[in-house]
Amino acid sequence: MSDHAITLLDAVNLALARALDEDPNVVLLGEDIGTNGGVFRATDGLKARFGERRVIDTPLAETMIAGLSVGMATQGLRPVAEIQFMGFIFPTMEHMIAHAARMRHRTRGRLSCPMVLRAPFGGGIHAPEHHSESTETLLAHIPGLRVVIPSSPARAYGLLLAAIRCDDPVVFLEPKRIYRASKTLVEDNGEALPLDTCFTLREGSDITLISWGAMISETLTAADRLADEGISCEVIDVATLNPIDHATLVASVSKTGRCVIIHEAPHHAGMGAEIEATLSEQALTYLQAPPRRVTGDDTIMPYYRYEQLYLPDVDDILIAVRETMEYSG
Amino acid sequence: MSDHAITLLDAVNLALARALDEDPNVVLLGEDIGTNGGVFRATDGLKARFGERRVIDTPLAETMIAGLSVGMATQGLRPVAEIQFMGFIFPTMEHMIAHAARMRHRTRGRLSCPMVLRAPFGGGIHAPEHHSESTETLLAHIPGLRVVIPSSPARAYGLLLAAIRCDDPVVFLEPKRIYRASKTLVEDNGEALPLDTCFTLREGSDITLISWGAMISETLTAADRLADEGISCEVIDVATLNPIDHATLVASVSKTGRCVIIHEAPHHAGMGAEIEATLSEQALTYLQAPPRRVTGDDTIMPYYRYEQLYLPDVDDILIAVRETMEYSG
Amino acid sequence: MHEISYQGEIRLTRYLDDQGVPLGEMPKWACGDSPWVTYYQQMVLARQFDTKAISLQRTGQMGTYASLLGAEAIDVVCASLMQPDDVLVPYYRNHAMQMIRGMSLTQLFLYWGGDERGSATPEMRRDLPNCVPIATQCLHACGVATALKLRGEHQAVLTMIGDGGTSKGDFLEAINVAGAWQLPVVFIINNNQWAISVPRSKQCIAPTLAQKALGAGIRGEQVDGNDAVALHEVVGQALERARAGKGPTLIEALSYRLSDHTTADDATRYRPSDELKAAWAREPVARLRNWLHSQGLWDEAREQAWQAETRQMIEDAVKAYQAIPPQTVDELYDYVYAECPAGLSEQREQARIRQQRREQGGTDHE
Amino acid sequence: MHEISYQGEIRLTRYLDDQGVPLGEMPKWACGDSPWVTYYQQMVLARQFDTKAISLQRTGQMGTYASLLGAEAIDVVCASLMQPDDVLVPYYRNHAMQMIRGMSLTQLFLYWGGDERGSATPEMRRDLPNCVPIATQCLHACGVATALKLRGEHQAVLTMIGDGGTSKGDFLEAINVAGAWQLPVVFIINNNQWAISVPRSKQCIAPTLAQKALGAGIRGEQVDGNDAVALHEVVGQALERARAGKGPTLIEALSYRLSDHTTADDATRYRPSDELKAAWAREPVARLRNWLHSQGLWDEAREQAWQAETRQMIEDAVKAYQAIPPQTVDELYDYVYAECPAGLSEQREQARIRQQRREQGGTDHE
Ligand SMILES: Cc1ncc(C[n+]2csc(CCOP(=O)(O)OP(=O)(O)O)c2C)c(N)n1
Ligand SMILES: Cc1ncc(C[n+]2csc(CCOP(=O)(O)OP(=O)(O)O)c2C)c(N)n1
Ligand SMILES: [Mg+2]
Ligand SMILES: [Mg+2]
Repeated sequence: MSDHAITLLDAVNLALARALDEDPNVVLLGEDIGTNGGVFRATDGLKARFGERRVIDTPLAETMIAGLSVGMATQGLRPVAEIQFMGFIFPTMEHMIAHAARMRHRTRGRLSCPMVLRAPFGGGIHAPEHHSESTETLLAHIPGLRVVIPSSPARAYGLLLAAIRCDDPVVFLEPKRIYRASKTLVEDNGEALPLDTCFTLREGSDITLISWGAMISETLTAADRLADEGISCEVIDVATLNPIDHATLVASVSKTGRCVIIHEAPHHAGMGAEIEATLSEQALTYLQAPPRRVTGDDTIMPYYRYEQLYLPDVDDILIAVRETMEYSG
Repeated sequence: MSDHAITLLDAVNLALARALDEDPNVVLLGEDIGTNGGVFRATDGLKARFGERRVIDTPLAETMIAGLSVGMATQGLRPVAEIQFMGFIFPTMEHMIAHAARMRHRTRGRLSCPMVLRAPFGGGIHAPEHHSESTETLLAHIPGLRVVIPSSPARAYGLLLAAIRCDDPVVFLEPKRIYRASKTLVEDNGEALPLDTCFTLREGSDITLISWGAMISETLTAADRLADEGISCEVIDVATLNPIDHATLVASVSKTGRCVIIHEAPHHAGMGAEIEATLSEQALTYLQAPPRRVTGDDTIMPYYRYEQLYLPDVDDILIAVRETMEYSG
Repeated sequence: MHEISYQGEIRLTRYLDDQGVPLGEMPKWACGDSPWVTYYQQMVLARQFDTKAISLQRTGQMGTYASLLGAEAIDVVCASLMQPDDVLVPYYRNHAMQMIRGMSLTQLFLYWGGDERGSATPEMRRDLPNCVPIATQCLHACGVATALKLRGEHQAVLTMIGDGGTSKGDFLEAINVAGAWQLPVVFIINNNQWAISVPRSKQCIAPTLAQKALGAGIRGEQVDGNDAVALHEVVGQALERARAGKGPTLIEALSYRLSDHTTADDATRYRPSDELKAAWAREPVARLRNWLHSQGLWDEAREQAWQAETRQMIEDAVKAYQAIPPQTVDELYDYVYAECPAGLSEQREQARIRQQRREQGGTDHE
Repeated sequence: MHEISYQGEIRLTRYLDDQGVPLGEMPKWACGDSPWVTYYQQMVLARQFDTKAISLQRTGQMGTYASLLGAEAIDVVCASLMQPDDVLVPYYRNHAMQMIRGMSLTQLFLYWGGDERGSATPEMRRDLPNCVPIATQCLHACGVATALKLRGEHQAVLTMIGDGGTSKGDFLEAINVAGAWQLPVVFIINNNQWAISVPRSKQCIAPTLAQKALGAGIRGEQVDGNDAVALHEVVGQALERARAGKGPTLIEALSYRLSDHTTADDATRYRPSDELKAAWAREPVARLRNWLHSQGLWDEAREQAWQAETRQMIEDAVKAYQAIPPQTVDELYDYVYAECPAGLSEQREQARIRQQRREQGGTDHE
């Protein structure tokens, strides 16, 4: 029972341990997750504690990891698979899209696929090429999958428990830039968080800032700075990209009349577009200014020496908010 | 030199033949594209005419098809690979995203990847499961790839030639529901169409209908019916989903003040969202009604007996347009 | 300086020649009528089902269908040797296996009639539904086998794949992990010599497909897939090894696709007709019948009776299939997630309205 | 009835024992100083480069780096046997190959310093850039080889992969198509016994990785990857076969990863220290030096001189690397497409403005 201050990474570890402990059907698998505890140490100590039948090092093949998980899940196990970096998630897509997402539907509920595919994602840690991408939209577009992204230790704990207990396949993306960014108190009470609700992190009246994952940090910092300037920001962590809780977002923007959406992934056809589109459909008359997206550009994620040129920062948010506040038809 | 009326499928065949003829670096590869001429006959007769070194039947492995194409393209060939159905495109994604899309960027132009990945897509032909999906958004979100979709024989011919001659990797998606839907005159004049421009198929003043691929048929039919009702529709075929020609779309909607976007792919985080989002950013003050999306629902594409329950139809467009026209604040 | 660090070999098993004449003295276990007569009856049923399915497709009563013509022995022997609590992970050409595993003929028609409910019934137990994306089923089979192994259960998993499918990474990754983890799984390659229009020789230069097992370090062998007796021995031993925790086996069953690839295909475009003719002379049903005849275990009267009986079963199944009312529009939404999310519920509501509108003749009649 | 339908074997080649003492009479082609002295010199250079790269990383002057410690012989022999117009399709641990193929040390530092220009220079000819996604390079190599073959050119393609990578479908699909199409490609497995923390034994139950070639129907063999003489023979023959149109070869080079996986890894978490110690006793650089010494082809004086010379080369390269000005923000946009599309040009414009803002200290100073 841990209730000391822990990092997001610790919280992932804690939730995995809790899940392994409470349900014998939970099995972890992935590359280097055993003795090594994962390249980020998300599974540190779990093999020692739960044994190599519950915490399984696989051969090096992501298609295989996904395909095995699908097969295991049909037989009532709850596999939690780790993909070492989101940049290596693509070989899993046929299994995630053609099988995991459809097992329940294709068999009209005879079988299901309660698996979790975990992967660290995003830039900012000076990693080699292919280790810093954000492609959450590719998975969020797929009916039958859930896509969940935590942005704090407590939400990592509660959402990961929810994902593992969920009877649907869940892609759980961990913002590695904030894996160790800060420590907060997390009670290991086994309580899951809902998978269908945005988290309103701060209430405000002038503008709604919508984000998820690591960019929540910059968003909150920007909100602080803007408060000093007299701009009251409502900050919402979307957290579940599919299915998404549009109601909370629409209600907030209907109230504030303005919004900026912040994400690291490329702009074009990213998740920000879905949110803006829904706002324009459902809150058009409330919009006092065009909605804005602060996102990565439609270019390749640079090698690490230049990744700051790609990543949105606090200033980008400040500027977008100020311009939105100053907008007049 | 053919200038008789041909189908979209014939036009694909014609463009492939033209490309093989004019450039010895063009090579076709894929499953069953040789003697069999492809399961839809898109490559019919090409092996006989150009030989088995130019029209190559591969072993059955999509990852391999994509990976081979990347390697071939780096050495100056222009591989045109066929994926038999878009439902089987997922194994290509690691190569398309991590390699094809980046070869030029990663090598700062030393190498490039001028390949085309062709695949028939969409529902409506009573095909078995996994043969009717529309996942164009997954590819359109990737910087470095081009995604091109024709909606008529002439555009199939001109856009496919452009795709093959283009120095970037292009995903060319063929709307198989209209492969043989109608015949029109196509002159085999070797003229490519631009890859950066929407096609305005019909000018109008009341509302803009935006679509691509097979749904262009329903959209044009709806526009006809609406004309009878006195509603003047501008109809735009987006054709190039990435990079997209937002300027034409924004200009049109700024003029008409209303829009409906029609696509077969699921609603959530589909390409319709990107277009609506951009319109709300750039044409907000012109919007006289909320933009609308007429799309597939966020469910699994049904098996063929029920696919009509999934596919948007003319009535869906009519209703959306009428409601949009009737909208008042 | 050179030394040999590894040697491996592949064995081929056959008992009956092309006409069903024993190639030598038959082993003791092959004597008597069991299981051969039952095998034969199932194979006839499978072939009749196939004929009917094709005719339903041709007359617009069913969608694209993948014929199993020529694979009757493989399917029937494999499924018959499985125990109820073994798990089948089929590909799209395993109708006879599914039949024997408990799926009714009606369900089979339903699936091929483009209806998800065809994969829904409890008779299918924990068996997986048909797998259409090539080779992916092999990894699912390994996942199922992992589940069994982790739970300490002693069942086997059996999965099948075509010759073409052996070129795809999923299959190769699957046999590798099956070896690494010594999983209780039996992989059957239905080497019917063609992957749609691509001949076996273009998939792989190796003389056998079974030798892919050597690369994965698992047991691999070839068997005459038109010879029910040989199949019985080879598949039976593999299933027993799997159940006994002795690891996986890869079996290449040599057969021939006597039909088009599916009803959407036209094999005359690419396949020499003499090759097809030669293959008919080796086909599994007549071969087994000849052997049974020669042993006095089957005769023309029994043949006639059984043909009539199966015909009736199939007619009944077709009627039952045709009587099944269509799915409601709700069923398109209710199984996407364990619980229907808010946004999808709204879409379902709209879909219901749309469906009513369509039934009433569309928007113009509003 | 059983018959053997296939037999295959794998051969292991070694000439020098762990200490560099010939295991028997050396073949004629091994006599003399060429190419052995050059090989040795390159191996020393590679090791010095490696040491410097790690120290640059440790002092924050370079990013995560994958050490080649222990793979010097494999890299140096392979690259040296390639002709300029052969094509190299490297993975992420082939710095010495790239060096010999023409990349300057400065460029290598640039790449590992997180700068795309490290893959940009004309000295790299048509060689592919480093491949990070495991095993994908094997398919690219087959694509390159297909291009050569279609054009009737007689070069070879060489690609390398780790032991772990042999479990991934891309590798297995690649060796299969290389066989089916008889491509002029040589696959080298750098079997350094570990894939990060996963030991070779957990990847595959087969006793050799070379036998994966048997599954694909291509030639496969093992070679002592710490023995430059054995490598010279085996790799040289494979390259010649490829150039002569005699098809692909898979070579498993047995080595040991003497370093952590990368500078981001800590192998003491998972690897027994005695295993590492034992591996040092077999390492390739000392082994070749001992053999050269024993033949009088190398001595302490030459050693000292060469060590000093390489140290200087590397210091110069580091200085040149550090003097390279950063990329402009434009370079993030200019190579995504052959021509920058309209939307991206706008983003580039905004990025320029942002960059100016940042250089001026951010938004608060506006
Ligand atoms: C991943 C994937 N690619 C392509 C297809 C289309 N396709 C269906 S069956 C088939 C040929 C399969 O041949 P083989 O593996 O020999 O099995 P057979 O049908 O002959 O039993 C192809 C290419 C598919 N279903 N899945
Ligand atoms: C597709 C993919 N999955 C995972 C990784 C992360 N990763 C990088 S190196 C490595 C281990 C590779 O081991 P091996 O193939 O033996 O090569 P070695 O590094 O030992 O030379 C892993 C898992 C990756 N780069 N690509
Ligand atoms: Mg076949
Ligand atoms: Mg290794």
